[in-house]
Formats: sequence, structure tokens, C-alpha cells
Amino acid sequence: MTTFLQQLFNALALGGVYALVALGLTLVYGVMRVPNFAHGGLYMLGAYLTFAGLTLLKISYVPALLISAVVVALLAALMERLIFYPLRNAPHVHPMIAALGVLFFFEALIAHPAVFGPDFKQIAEPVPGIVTIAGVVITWQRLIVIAASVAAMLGLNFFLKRTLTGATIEAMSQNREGARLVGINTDRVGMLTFAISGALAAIAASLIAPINSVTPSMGEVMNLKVFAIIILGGMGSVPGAIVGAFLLAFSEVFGGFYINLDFADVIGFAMLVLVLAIKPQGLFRRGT
Amino acid sequence: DKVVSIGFSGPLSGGAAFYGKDTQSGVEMAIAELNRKGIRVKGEKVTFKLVSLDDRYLPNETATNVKRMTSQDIGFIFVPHSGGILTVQPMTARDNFLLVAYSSEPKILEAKNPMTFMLPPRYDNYLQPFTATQMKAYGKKLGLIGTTSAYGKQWTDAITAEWKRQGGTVGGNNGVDYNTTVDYSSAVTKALAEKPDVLFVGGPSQPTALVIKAAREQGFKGGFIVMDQAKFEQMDTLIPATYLNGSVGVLPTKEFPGTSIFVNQYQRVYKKIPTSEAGLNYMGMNVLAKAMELAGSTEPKAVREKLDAAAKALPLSRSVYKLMGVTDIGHVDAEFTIASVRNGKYTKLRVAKVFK
Amino acid sequence: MTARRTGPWGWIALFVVMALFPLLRPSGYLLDIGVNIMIYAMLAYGMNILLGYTGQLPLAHAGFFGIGAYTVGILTLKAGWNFWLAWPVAVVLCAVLGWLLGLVAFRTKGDAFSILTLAVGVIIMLVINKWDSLTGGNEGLNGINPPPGLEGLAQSLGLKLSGGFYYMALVALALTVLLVARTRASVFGRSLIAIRGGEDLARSAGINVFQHKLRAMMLSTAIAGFAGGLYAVYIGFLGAASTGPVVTFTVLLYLLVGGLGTLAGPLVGPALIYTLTQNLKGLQDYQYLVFGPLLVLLVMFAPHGLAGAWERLVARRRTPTPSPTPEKAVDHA
Amino acid sequence: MPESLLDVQGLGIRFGGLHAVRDVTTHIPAGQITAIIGPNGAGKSTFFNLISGFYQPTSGSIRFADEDITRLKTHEVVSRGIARTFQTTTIYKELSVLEGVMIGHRVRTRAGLFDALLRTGRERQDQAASHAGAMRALERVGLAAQAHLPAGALTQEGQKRVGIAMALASDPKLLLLDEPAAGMNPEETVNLMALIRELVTGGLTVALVEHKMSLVMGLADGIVVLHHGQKIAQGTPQEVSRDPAVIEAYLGGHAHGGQMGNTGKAPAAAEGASHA
Amino acid sequence: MLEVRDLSVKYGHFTALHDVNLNVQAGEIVVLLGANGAGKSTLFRTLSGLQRPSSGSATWNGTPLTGGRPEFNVAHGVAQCPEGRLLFPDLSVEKNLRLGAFVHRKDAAGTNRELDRVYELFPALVEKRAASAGSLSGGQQQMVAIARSLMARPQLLLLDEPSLGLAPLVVEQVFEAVQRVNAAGVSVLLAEQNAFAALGIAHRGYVLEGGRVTLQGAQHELMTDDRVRSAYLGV
Ligand SMILES: Nc1ncnc2c1ncn2[C@@H]1O[C@H](COP(=O)(O)OP(=O)(O)OP(=O)(O)O)[C@@H](O)[C@H]1O
Ligand SMILES: Nc1ncnc2c1ncn2[C@@H]1O[C@H](COP(=O)(O)OP(=O)(O)OP(=O)(O)O)[C@@H](O)[C@H]1O
Ligand SMILES: CC(C)C[C@H](N)C(=O)O
Ligand SMILES: [Mg+2]
Ligand SMILES: [Mg+2]
Repeated sequence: MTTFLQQLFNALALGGVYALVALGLTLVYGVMRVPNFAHGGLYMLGAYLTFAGLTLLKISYVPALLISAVVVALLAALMERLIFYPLRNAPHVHPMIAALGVLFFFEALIAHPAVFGPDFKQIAEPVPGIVTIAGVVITWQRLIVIAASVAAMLGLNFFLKRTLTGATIEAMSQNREGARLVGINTDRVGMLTFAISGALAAIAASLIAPINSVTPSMGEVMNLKVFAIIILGGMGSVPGAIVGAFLLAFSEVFGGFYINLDFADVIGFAMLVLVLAIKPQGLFRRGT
Repeated sequence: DKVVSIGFSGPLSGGAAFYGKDTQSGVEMAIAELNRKGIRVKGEKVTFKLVSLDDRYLPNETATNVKRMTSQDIGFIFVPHSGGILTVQPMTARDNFLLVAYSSEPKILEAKNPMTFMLPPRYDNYLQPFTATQMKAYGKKLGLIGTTSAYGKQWTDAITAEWKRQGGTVGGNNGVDYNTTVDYSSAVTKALAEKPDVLFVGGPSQPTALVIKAAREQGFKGGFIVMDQAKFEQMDTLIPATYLNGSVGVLPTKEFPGTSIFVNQYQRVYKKIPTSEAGLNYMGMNVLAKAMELAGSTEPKAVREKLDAAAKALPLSRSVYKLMGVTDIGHVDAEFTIASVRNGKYTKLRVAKVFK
Repeated sequence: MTARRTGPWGWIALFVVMALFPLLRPSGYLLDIGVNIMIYAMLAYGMNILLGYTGQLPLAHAGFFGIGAYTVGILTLKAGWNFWLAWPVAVVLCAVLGWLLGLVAFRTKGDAFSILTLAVGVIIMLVINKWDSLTGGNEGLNGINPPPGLEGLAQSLGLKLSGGFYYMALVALALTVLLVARTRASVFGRSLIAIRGGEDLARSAGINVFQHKLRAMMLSTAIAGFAGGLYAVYIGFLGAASTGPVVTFTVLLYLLVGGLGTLAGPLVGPALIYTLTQNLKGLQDYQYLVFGPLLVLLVMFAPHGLAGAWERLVARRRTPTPSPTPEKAVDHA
Repeated sequence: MPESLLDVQGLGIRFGGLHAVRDVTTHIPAGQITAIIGPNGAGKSTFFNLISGFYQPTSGSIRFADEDITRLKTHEVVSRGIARTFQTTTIYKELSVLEGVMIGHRVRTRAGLFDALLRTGRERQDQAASHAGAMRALERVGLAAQAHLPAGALTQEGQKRVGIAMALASDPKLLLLDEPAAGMNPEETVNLMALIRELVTGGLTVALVEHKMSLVMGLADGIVVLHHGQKIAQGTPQEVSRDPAVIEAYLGGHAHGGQMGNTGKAPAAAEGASHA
Repeated sequence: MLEVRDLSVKYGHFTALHDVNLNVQAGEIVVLLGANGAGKSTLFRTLSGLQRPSSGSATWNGTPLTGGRPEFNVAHGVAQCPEGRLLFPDLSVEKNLRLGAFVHRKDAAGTNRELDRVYELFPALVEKRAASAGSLSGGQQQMVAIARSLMARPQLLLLDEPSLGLAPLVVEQVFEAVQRVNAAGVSVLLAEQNAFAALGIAHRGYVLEGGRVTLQGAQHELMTDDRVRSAYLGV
């Protein structure tokens, strides 16, 4: 029983991790339909920048995280301006490959011996220690991740559905010319959207890094899963992304537990295939 | 002057780059030292030039790289992964090069390729003392959470067999891929559900440390058997030293007798802790150079003949590990030392029986 | 843009030139690059049928490449089959599996289709990686022998085995190009183009969209398996890594640089990018610092790929584009 | 009384809570032009979508040439002989006019993947048949001379004709046109009317949706009026244009070709060009 | 006043507008006649900033409209109901309309008032307010497009074939509404295939042929011009 509960918590924590990363991508991929494969790269940069803040600037965790979020946000906005904006009318594969180019660049940059090098880095947990509830152990860091993912979801959903800026993002993603005709400065909105997405990626990375580890290729592992999660949840649906994240996490953890750990990833992806085969639109269709 | 090019094909980008770079650094450092010191082969001064090509851990890329190098008449090529080694092994005779293999895959030796020079010592030597020590200290039940790389799987199989041979019981295999797993908690939970006394863990140091951490946090009080790929000296910078108490694994390179020169030098140049990846490849390159001197030739076959003699003649300062020689099938015969750890202090373990 | 059919002569000339190459006694390395390019070109041709002609972005193709390769590897190594029998079996197996995948995957469209196939690609790679007893798992399959008769044939032509492989790849590539060209120029192929242009419209034109997509998928995965079988005997060693999404994306990249939906693109792309990446290796730590931005620039400034740009140039020279003049300026007073 | 080509019984479809088409029973007589009119959102396009198999009805049945086609897929419906155009012009703009129209002929050919790979006799025959079929269709709409231009380079009107040619290339018995004259000026509208009439003379049955009353009144043999998804009237143009319910819901003061901009007293049978 | 001077627009090598000169005075309804492909939409797109001219100028009360920034033009009182509608298909009708008032985002009360007004004009949209714009019928979408341009409360309204796909009754209502809006002081530039109705409410008009203005005049002049009658009025 305790083992089962423990696994439940493990799944929740893993789901929180996935959700946090997926939410950053929901904006650019789910809403704006830009297949930004460099998102994993931004995520990775976020972790390294926080690491750099902690070790080089010797500042504490929270300011390091904030600086990292701001820098990655700016970088993401720049990326929109220089690459995705000019490619906005090209077929999907074009921005996708360009984004891969950016990902390669980021990884090579960080892995360069003169920058951080290819070795693993570690960010210490800002709130070390564990909580034990009914024999179930969970670390503070994981609780923070779960809480942050729920907060991010609520915030993002509110932002998109209830604020005018949120509506302008959706409007722009659906018809750029139409958006301009009603007076929306689409250039600014596009960059803003990327900036938010970048900041979310950096925050996610900084929160998750203490649980996992910091490597130049850390974004690649996440990339595939979070793209899958967004499709699973239903493109453009924020609650869908959360549900998708937890669903993936639960199938991995419990699939691993009851079937075979070595096949946990296979089970996770198989679940995706199954869900899409049954509901080709994903779990949640885009709402209005 | 004569310039002899030394080839290297390994993962220098992507997820395994850290590993590739570590192995490359050993060769590189040895070459820099040898060039500084000056090597003479048959009276002629020889300088070495390292030609490194990235293969991203992909065997087909290794094959392409090796073809490129042999087209340029490079006669000595270091490859640090079994897939690449096995792929290019059949090419050694035709294209006349000496394959310096850094991998402990037994199949490499089974091929009985006359032009292979394999560096790592056999890991099966670790099994008996690891098992005996931990079984005595903690109990008879072993849990498995090793990485699922080829090497990790071999280890898992081998330790399972040895543990059973010594009369213990072994739980289900809860191995996960240390390179792609996002959170180890669930694997650890599953392994701990069987209430093991000892856990087998290991993969690259950093994720291994995270596995150990998760196990301790979930209340595991027993001991760890740490696969040789993970290095204590790297792990204890990542997690509280007490988490490692009662673990057995390989002795940190810096604790070997006579390695201080190498360790100091390495830390000065690369600003990081040298591991056996660097150390063994450093040694391999030195053996190679020595064999050229002894053979009076830089012809790969001639050099191959003198590897054993070279290994025996090499001073400890250049070999890092104590070398007994090179076997007929081209395997380094080195002394290896293992240790158990408590509060950052290492206790060397005695090895009862040595496989050759 | 419609692939403009330049007639077979350009292709025949190209293949003749390629066939003469080994007579120049190139180094083993150059021959190896040639064979690799041809193998990846075949894979790119396979993907192009779905992406370039049918407008569906599949991301499982390295998986089928892997299935083709492992089928050949397993059948020859473990079941003792003759390669020349195992190869066609691998192709048929990939076609059947592609058909099965299509049955499920074509329920979805657009991004969902791509991600679903990506997931399938990952699953294939993982299964190959984990099914130790069949595939050798992480250790891979080692010692796949060259096709029986190839060495003898090569020697009778005064070549080494590598030369034999070169011609084998050349013939396989030529066959692939021929089949793809025929497909594109056919009634069936035009229906694929129609689907690319708009599914609803194609449906209203009476095209059975689902069936056409399924057939396209079968052809596409069969070609991937065909390339994979060749890869297996050529490299002689198989590891799961060569069947993963990274390979799929690499080939996608080749395709984009060469030119989507063109006949020459899938050959031009690998020729250029494969050679380029080999040469960039010399830059060591800087290789991806250069390659990444280069990719971005290529995509941005040569959006139709090199073959696409060429076709456009030729098209413009042949038919001076009719400036869309208004049909009739009202002049009836 | 001409025999009926298409029979619709109690046809209906819901989108969530909305009954877009509801219990429509009607028939389309062979060899005639039937117009479907009604306010915006009345369900006219949806009605076409149901007939052509784009939507599956939630109730009712459709019979075409004495065969039940209610559950058939679009491509099967097309192969039975029902072709359509879309409300907003949808054609293959990047392809040449000819190639686009050849696609419309696909349903009359059998050659598949293996014919393509082996370049069988069937492939060659079908290829020739497609070409011939497409050219025939282009001649009917008067675009044979533009066959090799990219379709996107044609004017709006030209593109509409390409759309019709594509539909014709499938050798239909029944042609469904959704607002064929939208965006056309009076002169072009007249030309289009002549084209449609020619097609019908050639044996085709046409059903069309249109808001341009000049065209509807000038062309239709019978009119079906939809409102809120339901049929509220059916009859000859004269009958329908006098129907108070229709005037109330739809026509207002435009019962007689008001959109063409004349006084509204033109006889229904006369075409716009003779109005001067 | 809208003042267009020597305006030329090119698509690549093809010139769609040649030195067009026209103006719309404050409070006027001006109709633009022209065959398919004459360049009407090109002119509208240029005036709303979606298209940049190759030469010439267009100003609204002295403010240049040719900067290629539509958002600037709307903010300065020039709104367009474009060809092709350019709606936000996955957003609800009401969100589409509210976004039409984006430039008045600080004035919620005014936006709500205007919203009531356009619902009054197009009662068919009321029951569709929560439906996604993309699910609407063609004519309903056209209504949303017109309504959205009204939501911007422009001083100059550019209507590119507003009656496209609308039922006759609705066309009548739209033209009435245009007159009402105009009566409140809004200038209107209107392109229509339904020339008869358009000329019926216009003060003046221009004829555009092959990208050139070939004729201009007051309403009654055009109504009686033989060329106009045969080509655009179908009489
Ligand atoms: N896929 C759909 N989902 C939801 N509602 C739909 C869908 N298609 C049509 N509708 C609704 O059904 C009703 C009928 O639409 P339809 O397009 O058939 O109208 P129509 O008669 O063709 O109108 P118009 O003359 O404006 O083209 C409309 O209210 C529309 O919003
Ligand atoms: N994006 C474009 N690229 C190239 N040519 C274009 C483009 N848009 C329009 N044209 C051409 O410019 C000319 C004028 O087109 P425009 O759309 O302005 O005409 P219009 O008067 O609005 O016609 P319609 O009544 O069909 O709407 C046409 O010949 C058209 O083919
Ligand atoms: C740790 C090493 C000795 C083994 C190496 N990872 C291999 O590929 O075989
Ligand atoms: Mg309609
Ligand atoms: Mg227009």
C-alpha cells in the first residue's frame, strides 16, 4: 500500500515536471502553431543560466532563477524576430528544421569547453529535505514543482482566456492579417508570446534541475515528451496540456511499476498512440 | 622529424560528449607530454598529432571516420565505445591499423583480432570482492537499479550471477536508462518494495548520485554496490558524503599509488577530476609510444608486437595503474584496486582471485 | 510547385557519371561517403513520397529504416538466410508495417499525425533497444556479412569489396529513383499531389484520400526498409541509435535542403549536407556552432531547397511567367 | 413530370445543439436546374455537404438514381455521379489548370500504386483518359486555351470556371454548385448562366445555391427554400417568389432579381442580359 | 478627408495599380466600381496598410496611411472589412467582435454599446455569439467581418464587397446600415459587384479598370453613364 502511494506521489511529481515544461511550449506550439523544437534548448539554457548565477555570480537561488527567466525570455523573443517571424508563412517543416538548427547551436555553445563543457552539472535544491506523509516520502523540491505547475496552468489559462493580451495572442495565431487589421501590433505580440514561453521554460528548468541534472542535451529528452503531451491534451488547450502531462507520467510510472521499468517509455508513447487513435483531436479540443 | 598521427573517433557532441571528451583528454594529455619530452624511434625524432573525429556514438559514423583516417594512413586509432569498435574491428587487417579499444565488452576479445589493443581491465574481477564485502556487512538480498546501457546490462547480469553464487537472493531487475530518465524515484520505489539489503547501482557518476540520493531519501539504510563507471570522487561533490557510506566501488584514481603526478597535471590542464576514462587512455597512449621506441618502428604490426614489453617497461608515473603487461589477445593486464567508502575515507579491499 | 519532368536524360547522364566514379580509384573514404549518401538519399526518397508529394510529415522513418536493417541482420545472422532473400522480405515487412501504421495514424491529421508517427518511431527504436534476445539490444547485432557474391563480382570487375558496395548502392538508388519518378508522374501520383493541395478538395474530386495515403505510406516505408537492408550489410553492425528520431530529423533536413517534392532534392540534399557535416568535423567543438546557424540560413534563404530553386529557375526561363493580367479591362463602351 | 434523380427523405443533421438541417424531404428532378435558397445560415451548404457525403446525416436518407447513398463516403458519392463546387473558390492554385482538372477525373480511373510502379497498360490508358477527360471539361467551360497556365494566375471568374471544370471532369450526372456567382459582376453572372444552361442542355442535372436572385429566377426550373434548416417552400420560381413566407424570411423587396439592380419587375424566365 | 495621390502598387513585376488618384471627403460615401481583378482590393489593402505602395501617397486627414502598419491606420480611424474576411476562426463570434474594438480597449463602455449596435444590425449573430467564427455559414461570417470593422468605430470605413454571399434581405440591411453610419459622420469607401445598390447609396464614385481610374463622377452621372450601365449595372 505504501509502495502504491509512494508511486502515486512519484507520478504526481513527474507529471508536475512534464507539465511545467509543456506549459511553456503550449503558447508557441499549441496556440501559435510554431513547432519550436528549440524549446528544449531554451529549457536547457535556463538551467545553465541559473547554474551560472549560483556558481559564477554567487547569488542565491531565487534571483538566479529570475535573471535566467529574463535572459531566456529576451533570447526567445529575439529568436521569434530573427527566425520564426520571417518563416511565418512557410510550411511547418521549415520553422521546425530552423528550430533544430537553433537547438544544435545552443547545445554546441553550452558544451563548448570554453563555456560550460559537456559534463553534468548539478544545482543544489533550494529547499532541501523531505516530507513524510503516511509513510510516503516526497522532497520539498518535488512539491514545489507540482505546485508551480498548477499555478502556471491557472495563470496561463486565465491569461489566455480572460485577458485581452491573451486574446490577441490567439487572434494573431489564427489570422495575422486579421489581427493587424483590428489594430493589434502583431510584431510585439509575437515577441511577447515567445518571451513568455521562454521565461516559463527557464523557470521550469531551474525548478526541475535540482531533481534531475544539468547537461547540454537535457532539452532533447524533454522535447519529444512535451510535444507529445501538447498533442495528447489537444492543441491550444492549457488544461489539456496539464492532463496530458499527468497522463503520460502516470502511464510511465505505473506502466513501469506493474509491467516493466525498462519499457516505461515505450508504455508512455504507446499510450499517446492509443489516445490519438481513439481521439484524433486529443483529449481536449481547442475551446473558445 | 617524423609526424605520427594518432586517430580518435568518439562522441564529441550530443548526450555522450562528456564521456567522449574524458577519454579523448587522456590521449591528448599523453601526446602533449610525449611531444614535450621528445620520443625517438630508431634515432629519429617523432612527434605525435592527434586527429579527432566526432562519431556521436554511432557505429556507422565510426566506420566512416576510420575509413577517412586510414585513407590518410593513420595507423593507430582510439575508439571508446563497443559499437564503434565492433564495427571497425574487421577493417583492421585490410586497412592496417591498430585499434585501441576503450570498452570492456568481452566480444571484442572473443573476435581474437590481432590488431586490437583493449585498455580497460576486466570488470569481472570486481564482482567477487564487492559481493563478499556487502553480503557480509548488510545481508543476503540484492536489489538492482543499474543503468541499461550495454555495459550496465553486462554488469547487472554478472553481479546477479555472483551474488547468487555466494548464496544470496536477487530481486527483480529495475534498471533504467541513466541517460534519459527524468526522475529516478519510481524505479527506486519499485526496487525498495522488495526490501533489499544491498542495492546495485551505476552508470555515469552524476545520475548514479541521484539514484543513491533518491534511495536514501526513501529510507534505504543498506549498502550500495557501485558499478565501475560511476566514480566516488565525482559523486561525493554532488550529494552528502554520508549517503555514500557503506558503498563499494573502484578506488578513485587519485588514491592509486604513484598517480599524483598524473592527477596534478590533469587537474591543471582540464580543471576537473581525472577519472579512469582519462587515466586508462593516457596509459594506453604511453604504452603505444613506448612500444614504438622498443620496436624501432611506427608500423602498426611491429608496434603491436611490442605492446607487452612496453607495458612492462613503463614507469608507474606514466601508466597511472600498475601494469603487468598486455595479453596475447591484446588486453591490458593491470592491477585494479577497489574500495569501500565511509565518510569520504576509502578502505582498500582485498581481491581474492584474479581473472585473466 | 509541380515537379517539372526534365525527361530521363539528365538522370541517365548523372547515373553514368556516378558509375564512372570508382574508376578514378578514389580513396576508401570517398567511396564510403558515396555509399552513405546513396543510402540516406534512398531514405529521403521514401520520406519525400509522404512529405513532398502527399503533404504528410511522417517522423517514424528511421524506425522503418531500422526495421529493414534489423530484419536483414536477424535473418542472415540468426536464421542463416541468404541476404538476397532477406532483403526483399525486409522490404515487404516494412510495407506491411507501414500499412498498419497508416491505418491508425491517418485517423489524425497535421501535427497530430507527425507527433503520432514520431511516437511510433521512438517506440520502434526503444523496442529494438530493449528486445535483447532478438536484436542484441544495446550490444547491437555484429558481424553481418557482405551479400554473397558481391565480393566475387567486385573482384571480377577489378574492384575491392567497397567498390562492389558502391555499385550495389548505385543500382538500388537508381531503382528507387525510377520507381519514385514513375509514381510521381502517374495517375496515382497526381492524386497524392491533390491530397497535398487540400484534403477536402481531393475528397470532393472523388479521391479516396485514406486509401491513397495508405498506399503512399506503404511505398514510403518500403523504400525506407529497402535502404535499411542495404545499410545493414554495408555497415555490418547494427545499433538502436541508427533507428531513432535523430536520424529521421537528419533525413528531413536533407530533404528540405534538397527540395521537398522534387525528384532531385532527395539526392542533392544528402550529397550536400552529408559531405558538409563530414567536413565540419574538422572544426571539432565548433562544428555545430557553424552547422546550426547554417541550417537556419538555408531554410530561410533557400526555402524550396536547392533542387526546388533550380526547377524554378528552369521553369522561369522556359515559360516567361504570364503576369497575371486582368482578363478583360472593360472597354466596351 | 421529369423523373427524379435525387430523393431526400427526412434529412437532418445536428451540430451539438444546433439542428443545421432538419427533416428535409425533397427531390431533384433529372435534367433540370434546381435552386436552393434561404437566409444565411439556413443550412444550404450543409445540405450540399450531406448529399456529397462530407457530413453524415443524423437522420433521414438520400437516394440517388435509385440507390441509397446515405452512408457513402464522399469519394463513393462522387463515383456514383454527384460532383460539387465549394462556396469559397477552392481549386489547386499551384497546379496548372489542366493538371488540376485531371485530378477531377481521378474517380473515373482505376490505376493504382502498382500500376504506377510497373507502368502497366492500365496506367497508360488511364493517363490518356484523364487528359482527354480534363480537356473535354475545360472545353465545356471555355478554358481549353488556358490549360497550361497556373490556375492561380486566372481571374476570380476564371478560377470559378476551373472549379466547375474539375467537377465536370468526374463525369457527374448531378452537379452541385454552391454560390457560383458570388463575387461576380453582372456581366460575368450572365456568362455563368449561359454556361450552366449549356451544361443542362448537354444532359446534366444541376442543383445550386445562390443569393443572386437574377440568376436564380432566370435559371431555375424549381426552387427549394430552406429556413432554419427546414424546407419552408418548394415550387417554380413564380410560385416561390410569391410565397409570403419566403418573402418574409428571405426575399424582402427582391423577389424578382433585385440584386441585379433593376426594378424588380423582370419576368422570371428572362436572363439579366436582356433587361436593358 | 482621404486623399490618394499617384498611388502605384506592384506585386513583383506586375503592377496592380497605376498612379491612382482619388479622394473621399468627410461624410461622403464613395463607391469604387471595377471588374474582377481591376485592383479594388489592392487599393483597399493599401489604404489599410496591409500592402505597401511602390510609389505615391495616401493620407487620411493628413496622416499617411502607407507605412505598411495596419495597426497604425486603425488607431487613426481607418478600418476595413477586408476581402476574404480574415476572421479568427477558432475564437467565438463575440471575441472576434470585441477584438474589432481593440483600439478602444480602454473604453469598455463604448465597446459594449457598439456591440449592442452591431447585434441589432445583424440579429442572426446574437444566437451565434458563443459559436466559433469558423463554424458559421459563409454569409454569417461575412456579417461578422462587417460587424468587426464597425466595432473599431472608424472615421473612414473601407468596405470591400461587403454584400458577398449575403441574402438579399441582409444586403438591404447592410446598405441601410452603411447609410446610417455615414449619417453619423463616417466617411465610407465601398467596393461592390452589386453596383446598383452601391450606387444607390453613394454620393460619388470611381471606376477602376486595369489598375487605373478611368472614370469618376457624382452618383447620377455614373448612373446614367452608358459604359457604367452596361458593364456594372447589367442594364
Ligand atoms: N461544422 C459545423 N459546426 C457547427 N455548426 C455548423 C457547422 N457547419 C455549419 N454550421 C451551422 O449550421 C448552420 C447552417 O450553415 P450553412 O453553412 O449550411 O448555411 P448556408 O445556408 O449555406 O448559409 P450561407 O448562405 O450564409 O452560406 C449555420 O448556423 C452554421 O453556423
Ligand atoms: N498577392 C498577389 N500577388 C500577385 N498578384 C496579385 C496579388 N493580389 C492580387 N493580384 C493581382 O492584382 C490584380 C488586382 O487584384 P485585386 O484583388 O486588387 O482585384 P479586385 O479588383 O479586388 O478584383 P475582385 O473583384 O476579383 O476582388 C489582379 O490581376 C490580381 O491577379
Ligand atoms: C565504461 C567503459 C569501460 C565502457 C564503455 N562505456 C563502452 O561503451 O563499452
Ligand atoms: Mg453556404
Ligand atoms: Mg477584390
